[in-house]
Amino acid sequence: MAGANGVGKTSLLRMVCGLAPIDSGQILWNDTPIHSQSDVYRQDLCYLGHLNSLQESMTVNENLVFTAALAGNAPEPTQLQEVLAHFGVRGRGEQLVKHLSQGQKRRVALSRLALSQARLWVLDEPFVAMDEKGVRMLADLIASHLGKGGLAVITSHQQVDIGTLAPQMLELRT
Amino acid sequence: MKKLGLFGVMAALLRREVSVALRQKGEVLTPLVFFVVVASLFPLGVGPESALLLRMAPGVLWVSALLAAMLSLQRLFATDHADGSLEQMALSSTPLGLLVAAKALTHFLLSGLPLVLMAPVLGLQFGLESRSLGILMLTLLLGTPTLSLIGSIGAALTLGVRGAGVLLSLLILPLYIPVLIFGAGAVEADAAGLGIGGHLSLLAALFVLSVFFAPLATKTALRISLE
Amino acid sequence: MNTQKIHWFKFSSPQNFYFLAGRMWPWFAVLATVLAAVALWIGLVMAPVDAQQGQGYRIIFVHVPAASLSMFVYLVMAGWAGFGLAFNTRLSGMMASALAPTGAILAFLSLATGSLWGKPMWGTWWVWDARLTSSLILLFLYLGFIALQSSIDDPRRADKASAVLALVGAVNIPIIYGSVYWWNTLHQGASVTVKGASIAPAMLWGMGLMTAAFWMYAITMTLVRVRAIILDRERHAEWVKHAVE
Amino acid sequence: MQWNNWNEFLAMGGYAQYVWPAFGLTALAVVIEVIQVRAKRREVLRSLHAQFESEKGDSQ
Repeated sequence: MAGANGVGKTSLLRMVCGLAPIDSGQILWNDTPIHSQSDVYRQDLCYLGHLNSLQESMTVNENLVFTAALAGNAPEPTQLQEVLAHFGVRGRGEQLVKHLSQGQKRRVALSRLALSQARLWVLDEPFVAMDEKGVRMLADLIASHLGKGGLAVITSHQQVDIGTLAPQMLELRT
Repeated sequence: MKKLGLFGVMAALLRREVSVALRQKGEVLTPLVFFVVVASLFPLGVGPESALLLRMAPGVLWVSALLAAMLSLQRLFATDHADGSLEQMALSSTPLGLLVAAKALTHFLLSGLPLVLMAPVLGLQFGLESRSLGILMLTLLLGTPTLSLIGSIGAALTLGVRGAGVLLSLLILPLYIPVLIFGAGAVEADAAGLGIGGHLSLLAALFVLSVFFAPLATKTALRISLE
Repeated sequence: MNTQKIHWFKFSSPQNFYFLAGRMWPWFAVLATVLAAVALWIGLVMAPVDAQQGQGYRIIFVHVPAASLSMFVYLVMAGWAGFGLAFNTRLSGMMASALAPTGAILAFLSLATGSLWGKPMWGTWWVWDARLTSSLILLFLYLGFIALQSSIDDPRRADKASAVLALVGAVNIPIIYGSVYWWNTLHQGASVTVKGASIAPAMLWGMGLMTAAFWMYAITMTLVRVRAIILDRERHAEWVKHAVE
Repeated sequence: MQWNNWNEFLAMGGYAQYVWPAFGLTALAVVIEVIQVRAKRREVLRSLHAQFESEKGDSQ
């Protein structure tokens, strides 16, 4: 999903998640409106917004364990290590989030995707603040999620990187 | 990957809140210090006459505890709102009402319980006897969870709002009145030689009511703030 | 049945209600004026003197209507608020916020006149009597509602948040009142009850008509205020342009 | 009719200083609320006219 800043990409994503109210129309998941099956829908959903959703005075591992717990999962320590290593923040598990750089925080936030078992990923500007290596890695992760039959709704104002990945492009204009 | 039940999720939230609070000790200590300071101001304001202080003690200690517990309410959801964790909780497959109840429980554990433990020390300053001290602790123990539950509604309503702190107190202090009346009343009634069974069961009834209704209202208010 | 339904939903749109309220409020204003004039005549001139309280009792002709209506307006407000939350209708929130200032003024009047009545009867301006105390708390609840409403910029969000508050308040009012009455009896409060062994019919008439006048007044104020709110909120709708010009 | 003359009516059996403020305060509250409501309507109308003027300017 592409479009200039302020065109309403984030609002649309929040509607897709069921956070923002819809004035008209409806959003279906498995042919049922999401508002009538919100518990089921939320099990299938993993949302990553502009904010990293990381509690600053907790360690990276504690944060990952907590967000996984919200989805009802309890990841093993070895799993956490693997995921962090994959996202280029190897060995940072016991560090407090507030001691990480912005780029590292974003990577930790994105590493939640690898722990999630949700079918639908809703990602708001995931490529922002990532270097070239990070972008490629994230693109690979999304591609493999799609390959496994998953679904991803992604916004980006950088058309280039998303174009190679997306089977469907949607451009929002005012 | 292992799966967690509802209680597993709530326990994870509880563990998170407690570990954060223990790392930021100010969050637990500030309300406690506030409690001590406010309660100590009263004798300075009304004079050291011990009979008067003794009569005022239950009310003064209850009001101070109530204000102290309110002090930390504003932060109940504010940090999670700012860093986006609140959105994740709202999108969790665990019912938001349960998560909110767990949040209120942590507020009680971190703000209410320390006040309960501190109250007898302050009660001694006012010359309360050990029996009254015990009843004061008991009523605070029964009442502060209700304060946390009702307070969470106010915290959710004022999330991200201008002047949230003052507004929060304006919204929830009137709702605290019944708890205050029965809580402070029990100590007074016992000192006057009357039974306190009625007070305690009414406090318990208020707690049960707020356990059922407050998370529902808080949950609705949070979803509104997140829109 | 079906036609009735359509009829009601037609008026629940802000646009239709704006015109409906515009046609209705003058009638309520006239009714309020006439009723108030008659009630004042009966209450101040016709009604006999009270045996215990002398002529001072005449304060209750404004106190009782203000007190009862301030309470009732809160419940109506909570009703609109709950309706708005449940069915997501825009008009409900506007009605709730139009009712709040009138309710707050009535609660204040109930306090002030109660205190003016209390001075000659009890000898002090303020007694922690159950009725006065609960009027005070009701005023706090109104002020909280208005404060919350005005501190949220987005009107839709403000409506919803204050609706939750109004509902929580409405659930709590019986508990608060109950506890205040209980507290008052425990402390043997100075509450003076009007032991009306035989209330003169003129007294009842005066009070009843004045209550009716207050009702009409509150309805008038709410209708006029909601019209202003509707125009303000719907300022980008096409019909507003035609309505104003 | 309970009163013989105006002075008696105004004295309210010695309760004048309580009865008349109670009624006067009520009347005052009504007047203030009416003024406030009308001011609100006028303010909304003024801001609407300002908005329409600026919209006219935009479309030209």
